[in-house]
Amino acid sequence: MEPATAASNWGVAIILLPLAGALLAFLFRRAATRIGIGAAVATSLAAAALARTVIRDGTMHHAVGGWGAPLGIDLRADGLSVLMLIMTATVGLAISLYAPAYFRGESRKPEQFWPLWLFLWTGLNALFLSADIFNLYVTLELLGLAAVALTALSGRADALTGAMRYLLATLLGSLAYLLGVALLYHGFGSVDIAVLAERVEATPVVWTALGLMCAGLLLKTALFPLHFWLPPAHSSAPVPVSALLSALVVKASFYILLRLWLEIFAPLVGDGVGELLGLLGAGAVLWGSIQALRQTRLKMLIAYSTVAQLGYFFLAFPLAVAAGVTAWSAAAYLALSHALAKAAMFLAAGNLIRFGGHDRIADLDRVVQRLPLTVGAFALAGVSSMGLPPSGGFIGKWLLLEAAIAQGRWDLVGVMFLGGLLVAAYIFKVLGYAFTQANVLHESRAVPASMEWAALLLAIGAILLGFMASPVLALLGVGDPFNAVETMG
Amino acid sequence: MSNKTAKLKTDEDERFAPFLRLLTALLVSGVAAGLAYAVLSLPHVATGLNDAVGDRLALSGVDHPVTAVLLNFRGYDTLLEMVVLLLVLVGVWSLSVAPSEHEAEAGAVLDYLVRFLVPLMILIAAYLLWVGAHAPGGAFQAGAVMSAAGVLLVLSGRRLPGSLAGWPLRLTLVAGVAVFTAVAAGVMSTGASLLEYPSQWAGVLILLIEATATLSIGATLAALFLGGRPEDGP
Amino acid sequence: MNWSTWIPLMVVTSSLLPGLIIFGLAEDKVRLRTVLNLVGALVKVALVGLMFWGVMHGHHYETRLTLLPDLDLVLRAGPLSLLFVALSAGLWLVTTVYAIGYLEGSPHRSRFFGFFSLCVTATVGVALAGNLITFLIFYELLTLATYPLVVHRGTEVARRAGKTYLAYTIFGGALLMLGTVWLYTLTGTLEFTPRGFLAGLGDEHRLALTAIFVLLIAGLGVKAALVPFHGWLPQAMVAPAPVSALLHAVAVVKAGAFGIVRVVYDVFGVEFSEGLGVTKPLVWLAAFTIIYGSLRALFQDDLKRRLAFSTVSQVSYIALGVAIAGPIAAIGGMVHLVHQGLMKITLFFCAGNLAETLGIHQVSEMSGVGRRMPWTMAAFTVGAFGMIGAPPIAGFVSKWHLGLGALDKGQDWVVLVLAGSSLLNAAYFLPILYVAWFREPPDTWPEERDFGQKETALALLLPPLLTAAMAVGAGLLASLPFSPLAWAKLIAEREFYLP
Amino acid sequence: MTPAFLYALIGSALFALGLYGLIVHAHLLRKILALNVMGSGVFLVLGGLAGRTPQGAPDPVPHAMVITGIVVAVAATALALVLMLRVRATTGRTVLPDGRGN
Repeated sequence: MEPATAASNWGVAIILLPLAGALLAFLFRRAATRIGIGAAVATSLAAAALARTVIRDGTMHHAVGGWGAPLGIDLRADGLSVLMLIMTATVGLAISLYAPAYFRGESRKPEQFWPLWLFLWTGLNALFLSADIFNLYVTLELLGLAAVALTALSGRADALTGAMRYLLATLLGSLAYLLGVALLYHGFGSVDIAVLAERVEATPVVWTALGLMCAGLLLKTALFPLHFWLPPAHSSAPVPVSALLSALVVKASFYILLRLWLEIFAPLVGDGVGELLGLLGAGAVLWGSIQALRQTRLKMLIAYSTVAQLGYFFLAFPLAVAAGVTAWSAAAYLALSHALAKAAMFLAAGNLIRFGGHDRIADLDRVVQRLPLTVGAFALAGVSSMGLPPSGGFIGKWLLLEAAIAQGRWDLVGVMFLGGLLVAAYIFKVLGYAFTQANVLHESRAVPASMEWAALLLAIGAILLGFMASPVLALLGVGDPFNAVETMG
Repeated sequence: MSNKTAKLKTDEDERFAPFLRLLTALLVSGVAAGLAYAVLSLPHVATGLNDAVGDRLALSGVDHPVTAVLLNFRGYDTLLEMVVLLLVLVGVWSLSVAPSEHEAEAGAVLDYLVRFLVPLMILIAAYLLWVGAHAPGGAFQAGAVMSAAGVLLVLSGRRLPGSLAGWPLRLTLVAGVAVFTAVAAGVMSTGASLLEYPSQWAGVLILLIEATATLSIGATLAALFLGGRPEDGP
Repeated sequence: MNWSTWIPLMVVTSSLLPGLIIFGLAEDKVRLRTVLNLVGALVKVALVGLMFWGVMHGHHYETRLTLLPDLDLVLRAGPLSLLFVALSAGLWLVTTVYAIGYLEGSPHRSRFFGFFSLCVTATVGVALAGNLITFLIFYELLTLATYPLVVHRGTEVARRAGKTYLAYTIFGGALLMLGTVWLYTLTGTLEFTPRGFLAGLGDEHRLALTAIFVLLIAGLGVKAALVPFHGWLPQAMVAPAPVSALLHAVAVVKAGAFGIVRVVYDVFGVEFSEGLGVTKPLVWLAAFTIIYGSLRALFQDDLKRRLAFSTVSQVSYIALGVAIAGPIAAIGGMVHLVHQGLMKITLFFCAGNLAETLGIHQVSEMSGVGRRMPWTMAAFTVGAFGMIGAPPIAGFVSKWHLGLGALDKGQDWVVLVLAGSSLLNAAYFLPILYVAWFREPPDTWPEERDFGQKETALALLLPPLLTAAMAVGAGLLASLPFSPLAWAKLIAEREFYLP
Repeated sequence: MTPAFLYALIGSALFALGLYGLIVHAHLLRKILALNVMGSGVFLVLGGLAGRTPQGAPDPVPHAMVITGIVVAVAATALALVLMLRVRATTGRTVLPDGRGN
């Protein structure tokens, strides 16, 4: 069949490297941490290499087994895939630097964490590369089950119930998605996205599949009002896991939704569904932010903040009708910025918990002086979340506002405006207490430098994204995932 | 329902109010009706990928179409699915420790039955594995039978000796995915795609993958049945 | 690409870099921190001086970095930028000296000076911004950099003041961003252009443009403390004195006022704004703020609060001068940007000295303080008379041009506002001066610190004396070249009004 | 009505029935069973409709997918059951706190 290109090799490598790492970490338990870090570094390098070749040579196609769709499974890496892979690698690497210190001294935890996390990473990379909706189902399950197992890792009651609720939700979502896959296959004889895109027509089968797949993926993405499982799971998991879940795992199902929408459903369904998704997104922004503001625990606040920030991505759906590229680029940029910022926030929260033994916001007690790097990380990540310049969040918000204003969608403009103010309110609520002396005395533990720096570097990354719009948007253009050509025509 | 009243009831009693049940029933009926409508709107005749599989079956290295799809055309799905199985085992092991041996001593009859059945089941597994190449069967069916043998052993109170419960067990569990991955990646060294078996080697490679997969799947399922990691070492 | 391309960026980084290094310094590295601060400030002043020379000789300084595909981050040194840059660079140097003296021995100085430097970085960025998005970026950065300074003391009062400060400024920033994006969707450019870049837009956009103007001015009005957006300013007084000086005289309120100048002259263009009918309401708003701030100042016993309300009033002179939309008034407004800075920073330095040396915070505690601290109070007196508008101090020059400009544009009533404001200024400053100079001092001061022979530490005394001297100088020597007035005239000629 | 459609309709019904059970029942074991019922429904739809080929021999691709799906479902169920046992061991109850999950 087609000759293997450099891009293909790197594409395969970023799936197999973390997989191999997971197997080795499981096999050689005592070396799990070292193997894990090695696999993380190798995977990140492979992701960078893939990005380089894709930028140079254009979209990567790889026919697994040499068969090609529709008989075989195709892997594909265009600009959007690569952006997601880079996001995963960046956050993944930071978390891999953070985790060793976090789990140090806890018996068995490293040997349990590393294989599961590397399996999760395998699932993420496989997912972002897949062009086959059934294969996407398998990756989704890989991802979901690894995430659940990681959530429950601490074994505490809140973590177990959080994980259980998460598992039920994620399985329900997968089944709904799979039923949609079944209907599409039997309707059009393929599970390859590109083949389906050519064949689908607006039949009842497509509508039903759209409903099932959307519902399933929205549940997994925790879009309001299907977010009920997210705060308990994300807030009770071990800190590196919380960061992974909020930064990466919810993005995966969003990514699938976006792909399906762009390539299969959007031309068929008209504006109504997009409007509905936008409405839910608006609800998420407002409801999530208000809930975040009401929290007294830092991890819960950050988890609800994820619910809110996810809403922004969905504001792109109604806007894409007339301003496709701008709106989708905005969503992708926001997703990327959110991944870095949210991971940084969770890691910072983990440092605060390690330091003070609690995450009560009102008792942060001048922690800015004692953990300046950590509070700095939280603050910088907060800046990006608020959409204040200079940061990735600002660029994303700018693009989204631009799309909304250009179309006169003042309702969405209003939501973004209010949402931004609410984020500022809850971020500065935390920072205000971090600067203020509290009435309580509490013991404090030293926080290892690697934990502080991992958080700070991620946050700085979120800020630097504010200056990288041109290369990132250029990357997003590779392979034209947002149908720019069609929109212009 | 407040916590106070909840405490007086058993877990099984916690149910929806009749009104909500009715509402749910209506909603779910709607889902069923929608699904039925969609299903019935499908064309009555569809070949799907039947012809495509038929055309390439000769190249796949096996004669049975389902096995060809599982191990060759869509072998990548199967690889990931075995990863899922292994991952779940790792997850289960991180959650709990296997309960120690049951006090209930296996009776003589069960013991005899086990001694008789287990070798037979292994034989059946081997047959299923072999027959998969041209008739229904294959690694999963064989693995399931293997695991049933393992479950029988567990039920009769047998456990792996400590010396085998460590890395030998882990190696067995990992072997299926490891061999599959190694073959998938190894064929790329000739410039082929991931999992693109050279056609003359396809049959052998698939058999190799299936054999190790059977072993690993059997071990994994049996280990899952135990519900926790074996107690070994610190 | 030659070196002059990078000078504007270097001006920004000359405080950014020291700031970032200072964050990493241990608390006890006093000398290194001081050196970094002063070197940064001196380098900045030198670079600004260089740009002054260059711009006089027709050189062009511009740094341009790509931000979005069609939008650049632009730093450009034009005459108007230089006016503000010079003010901030000069006053930063003075304030740094003052802050080093003021904070001696107090905790968390690395953090303080780090954010202090960031704050000036943002201000300089605001001044040099060559388009609206660059302006917005530094404007928001300013909000973020000043917050830690406002809550620096870590008390519950400080936390609440910080909350109020943010509630206003974040809201204002959001309005500004909204207006900016909206404008961009209409024009496709945000580049500051002399006499504006909107003239080409047709009549169908009048309503949208009016709304954008309101959004932008409201967003800027928050920092410029235009009524009703002024509420944060008096509350932010909990911050240490150098911060108050910075907030009031140099950075925050001036960034807002400067932004209003930019929007009216370089975005909308003054003729276009007039045609749109948006300048009149702005004149009214500014005039109202002037009177309102003065009235409120009358009733404050807390010295810093009185000064804060005085700022609310005085900064609106700038908006007033801009909104009158005539060349002479514009000169008055722009020159007041500098003059008010010099005078108000003097007053805050003096208030800080009183608090730091004698523990005086209330006007009622000031009786006879002139005898205890004659130099400080002399500087204070200069500042106060300048605010009132007494010649030959700088404030008079501003008011004179504002009045002339208003008459020139036929808005005679504005003169009454100016006169009324001066009377009110007198009404709240003269009693302070009377009490300080002519009342008997009490036996003990609230919290006296001993400085031996001197009335207070030298680092605290020299800055207000210097700025007071500059305020007098700017007034006396207004007709010389390079005076703020001469420069403001140059701006008006070169940029706003074609001869 | 061909057998293929009968299977698919029954599958649809099982999916809906499982969904009902998942929502209505609080006990975790019932929820897990309900998910399995749903899964069986999906597999019936996926596998059953493969029998619509004119030649009579069913389309092998969906069958392979069903096998993959079943293995995944088994794995998920195993994890769910162990998690349920841990929830019971730590909280003393086999329901989720605060209402009833889905």
